[in-house]
Amino acid sequence: MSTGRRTSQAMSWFANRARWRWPEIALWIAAYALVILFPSRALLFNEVAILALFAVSLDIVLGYAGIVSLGHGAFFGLGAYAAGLLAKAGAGVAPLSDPTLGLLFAALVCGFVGYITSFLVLRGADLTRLMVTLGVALIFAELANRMAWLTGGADGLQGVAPSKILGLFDFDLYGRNAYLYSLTVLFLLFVLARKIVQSPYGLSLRAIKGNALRARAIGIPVNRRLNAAYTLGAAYAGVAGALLAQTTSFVSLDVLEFHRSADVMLIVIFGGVGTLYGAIVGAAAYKAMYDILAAATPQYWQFWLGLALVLLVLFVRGGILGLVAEVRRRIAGHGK
Amino acid sequence: MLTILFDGLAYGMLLFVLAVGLSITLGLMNFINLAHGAFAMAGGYIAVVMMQRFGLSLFWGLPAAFVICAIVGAVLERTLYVRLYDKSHLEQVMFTIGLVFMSMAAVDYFMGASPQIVDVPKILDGNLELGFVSINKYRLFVIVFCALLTVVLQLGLSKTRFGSRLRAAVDDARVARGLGIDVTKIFALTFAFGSGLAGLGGALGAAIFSLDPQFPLKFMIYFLVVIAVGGTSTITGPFFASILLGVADVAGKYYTPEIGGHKIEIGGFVIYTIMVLVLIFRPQGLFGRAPGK
Amino acid sequence: MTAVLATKSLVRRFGGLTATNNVTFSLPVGARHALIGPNGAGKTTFVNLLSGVLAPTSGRVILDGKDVTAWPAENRARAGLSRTFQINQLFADFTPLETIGLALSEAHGEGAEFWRRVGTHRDVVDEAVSILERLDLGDVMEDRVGSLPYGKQRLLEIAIAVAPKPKVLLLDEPAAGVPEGEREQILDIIAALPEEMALVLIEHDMELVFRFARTISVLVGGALFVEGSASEVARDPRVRQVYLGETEIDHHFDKPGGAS
Amino acid sequence: MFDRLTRRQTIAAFTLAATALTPLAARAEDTVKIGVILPMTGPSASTGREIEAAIKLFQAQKGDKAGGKKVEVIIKDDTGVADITKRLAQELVVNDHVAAIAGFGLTPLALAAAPIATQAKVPEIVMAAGTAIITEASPYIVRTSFTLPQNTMPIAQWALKNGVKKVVTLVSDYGPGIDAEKTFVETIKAGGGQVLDSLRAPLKNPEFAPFLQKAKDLKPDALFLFVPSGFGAALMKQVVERGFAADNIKVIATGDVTDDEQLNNMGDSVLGMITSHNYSADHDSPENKAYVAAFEKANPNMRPNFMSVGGYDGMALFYGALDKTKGDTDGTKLVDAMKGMAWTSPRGPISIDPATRDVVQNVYIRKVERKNGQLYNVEFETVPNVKDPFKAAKAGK
Repeated sequence: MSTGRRTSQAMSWFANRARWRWPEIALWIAAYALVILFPSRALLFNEVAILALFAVSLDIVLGYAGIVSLGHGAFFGLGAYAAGLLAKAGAGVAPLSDPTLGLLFAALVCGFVGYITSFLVLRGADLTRLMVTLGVALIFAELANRMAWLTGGADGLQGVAPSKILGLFDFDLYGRNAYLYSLTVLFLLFVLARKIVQSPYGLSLRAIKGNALRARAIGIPVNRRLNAAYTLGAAYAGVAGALLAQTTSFVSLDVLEFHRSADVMLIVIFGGVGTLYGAIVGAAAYKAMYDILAAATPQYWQFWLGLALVLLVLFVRGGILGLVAEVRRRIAGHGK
Repeated sequence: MLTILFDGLAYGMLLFVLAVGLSITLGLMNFINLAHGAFAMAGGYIAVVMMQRFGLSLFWGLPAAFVICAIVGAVLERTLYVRLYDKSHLEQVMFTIGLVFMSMAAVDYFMGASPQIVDVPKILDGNLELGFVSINKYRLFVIVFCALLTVVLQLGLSKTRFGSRLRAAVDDARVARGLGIDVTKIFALTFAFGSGLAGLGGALGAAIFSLDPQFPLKFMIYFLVVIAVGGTSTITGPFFASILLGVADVAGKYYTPEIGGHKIEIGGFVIYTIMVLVLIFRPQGLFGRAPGK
Repeated sequence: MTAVLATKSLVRRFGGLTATNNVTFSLPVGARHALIGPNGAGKTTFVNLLSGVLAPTSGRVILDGKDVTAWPAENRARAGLSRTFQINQLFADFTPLETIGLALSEAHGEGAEFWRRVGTHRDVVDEAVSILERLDLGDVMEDRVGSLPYGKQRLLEIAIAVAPKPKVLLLDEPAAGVPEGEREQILDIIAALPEEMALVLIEHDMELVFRFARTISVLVGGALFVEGSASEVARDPRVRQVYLGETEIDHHFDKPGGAS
Repeated sequence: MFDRLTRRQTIAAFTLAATALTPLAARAEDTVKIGVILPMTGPSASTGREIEAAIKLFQAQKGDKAGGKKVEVIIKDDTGVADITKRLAQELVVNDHVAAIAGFGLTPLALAAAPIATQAKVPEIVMAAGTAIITEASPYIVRTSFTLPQNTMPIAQWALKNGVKKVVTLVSDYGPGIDAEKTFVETIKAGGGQVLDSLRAPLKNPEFAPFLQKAKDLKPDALFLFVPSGFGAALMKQVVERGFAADNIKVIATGDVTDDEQLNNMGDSVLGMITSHNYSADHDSPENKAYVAAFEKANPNMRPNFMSVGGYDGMALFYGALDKTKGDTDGTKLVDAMKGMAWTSPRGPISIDPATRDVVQNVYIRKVERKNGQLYNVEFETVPNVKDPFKAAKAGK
């Protein structure tokens, strides 16, 4: 084979890898269709969309940069407060209170704080990172509690009333516009994340996670790349938090609580690490499971959730997406 | 001042007994067992049941908590945990969190959601007045008991054959295997023992804190802090880390420095700040060894 | 001759053990140098000190006239120092194409570009493909690295180090573990590397050493024991002393000048 | 096969799926729903269980008809999270078409739901949360539980009357705790007393020892305590351990600390402790005797506490309002009907202040005593018809 032909072949191989596949397209169409199919559950879907964005943000940090974070909720909470405070400060002032500006503001604040803290986090191995992220998040939570004059403390931040989205769409009681808004933000940021993980930069992140020794040996500035990934993840988490603040027009201390960080980590592992879609599928499955279980047994739903986690680890590799891949392999095997 | 030190010491000692099993198993098998707190909770509830249903004092509850938790630990290790050693840390986290959820719901189902109290045995009730300081008898008991336990543990590790094998296995499991040490067996025994200690700690602690189904989650963070600060290669590391954190936590809540006339309540920050600082300057923990070649 | 890589009194201790003992060493442009020594002589430690995987206890490393002692591995790599590892260090989930593409984009300073897809620069892909073909990896360029046969993985280990066109290439036992039939291929590939690239080969296999090296350093107990041209070293009685009893080596010492 | 379907077929399939899966919008005209959002799991789960039991008891006793309509109760777990609470409230309103939302174990959760009540014009009946400001968050909020200032002021006044000059306060560091602290401190200062220090312990803190030690070291005449329902046992355990009695320090609290549900677990060491509160299971009235007997019969191993009466009276309020509107579920009419309503609850006579929509009730000073082998808060003084002092002070300005 001539080199020229092989180059073309290689280029189309790269192009093919990045192509949108039909299950992806179907997933997004289905996500938008949900609001028509089940209009009454729009509020739940809104929560799923926000959680999915939060999970995507952690997947960037955990699945691509390989940084085990048990304190990612810090950025979610920070974003929620940033957007909440901006909406409060700019209440009524048209451009200031626009939700999209709130998202941008949250992303900037969280990206900045994420960048600063990334230097602390990148020291040490898995357990150390786990604990530093956790410690930073707990300190944030305590700060928010102490700074009651700003955050409203334990009573929560009242009077967060973002104006119409882009001056056009109001947040209705049914949560339909809220869902469409969150979903659109999720979609746009997802497309961006998808693009980033398929870029040379994204490839270098995968390389660092795969083998940091080799990555350094070919000249990849490992820490700088990881700083950037952590910053990006923090900004994404901030946007997710901002969406929550805006669509519920309320921020309370529990946005910074430990369980947010733990839940989102479970969701990412649950869905499948380092796939981006795993984060989305995981968030949807987790919420759906919770919704069904909590309705069936409001007191003991945790038991069944725990059982699901245990079984998934015991019998499946790579979370839900791993399960899907396994099933597809089996089916393909039978077909032959 | 002395009382604060005393309280912190009791608190730290308790943390140590609760966390030491987790520290050893983590160092030995590189296995993250977040469900460790569930064993502590089980120990506490065993003491509660023995007291409420059978009228037995805490002196019976302590050994019972240890033995039952150790047995349960051994069974779970052989049947469930053993299948996870080759899985990633993330999967271990997910699995053990799953166990925590299940244990919490199960305790809620059998024992109810409201906090349970373990009564202190009569002779340990009340305070010892030493003139200049008054000391709570039960906390004194906790300190003495845990100190003895630590000495026994340390002796067991340094003087017995099992101890030297365990140390070798923690040092480098691969080399130890090469030397013909049955690491799997050592791990199973250590796991059972560590679970037993957690149960014991849970029963001891139940008489100071109250006990409810949230226990494993509430204390999980404390355990992890102890291990992160103390390192996983020794038992003295977690020991001093526990004492440090216990005293710092208590003192941080007692003292509220004033800055510019405003009281700054530092209680909620102290141990996390200590942990983050320690880890920034010594990522392997205050007492852990630097990862060398 | 200017030195492209040099060390000055390099020392590295692990606890009480001195793994590298006061090594002063210099490598000219285009060198074909072999680093030999008995097991435990500190060869790999020395390579790790050169490449920045380990930091020295004292002494200096000079790369292309710059003091790089305090530089991390990645900076040295970007300054033109490349290496292979004794045990393959590859990205198991990548394809060879991605692996080399990544090494090239990093070498071109495009590694941080996040706004475009991988594989859109035709010249880079073309370069990657030709490197892969040169190392006989063209047919497997779209396979998963982790599932390649060992020989192919070994070739990729060399390809990834060669791709950025380094000034200095450290080859840590490149043929280790490769079946007899495939060793020749590796040797040929090394022989065909550009003349201006300075090569350091760390090897046990004396046949390989004498076929390849023009100059040789012998490391014993972490210290530089003997240094010189291949034939000088081969004739040096002290070297024979160190290697006494290793018949295979004796055999080569009797027939010096095996280097091509 | 998918691409072989015609477009019309596809649309038909979707529509079918949509109709099949949309929750039945069966708005049977003769059914009225009330959505109750409670902490059923987590640290405040006992609150949720008490209220749930009380609601079930209420329906078992009074039937499920009010204002000529069938009343259906839907219970949801808030998981202690504000945004979940808000979503549940929103879903109850838009999907289940509830006539009222109720429950709310924690202040931030009650506040999170407030905008929904306002926007949808649906009454929000607060059955548990006790921060004073809650009722101001929406004109549709009506409270049947209590407010912290309401329960705290009488104990502060009692302390002043009983020779307490110097006090230290120790409260949980969140809304209700700070309310209690503020009220107690202000009342003591107004009465000429001295506040040596005000300590706040983190809500989720298992270790009270340092705070208690500090309180002890300050040597006050009395230590005032507040922790929410469910945390009292742990606190009292450590209080007893510190030995305040030996230093002649009176330990006083709101009744949240000596919560009826946990009181028996606390042991004899709390005997004689003085608290003030709106409800005791020992309250001496025929209504309460019947209530306690029926509650304990329906829920063995449980004793009704102040949370349960909040739930019980919440239901009474809803039934009463429905009767008044003759089954009209218009939110504004319901709230108007609730304003000024007065009835005799197991806790004694209570009413809804028409101006603030907050509960007006007797607050009792009680002492822990042993009765029939069990520990009870025995009432020995009554402060009648206490309004929330916080809002009363505002109105007075």
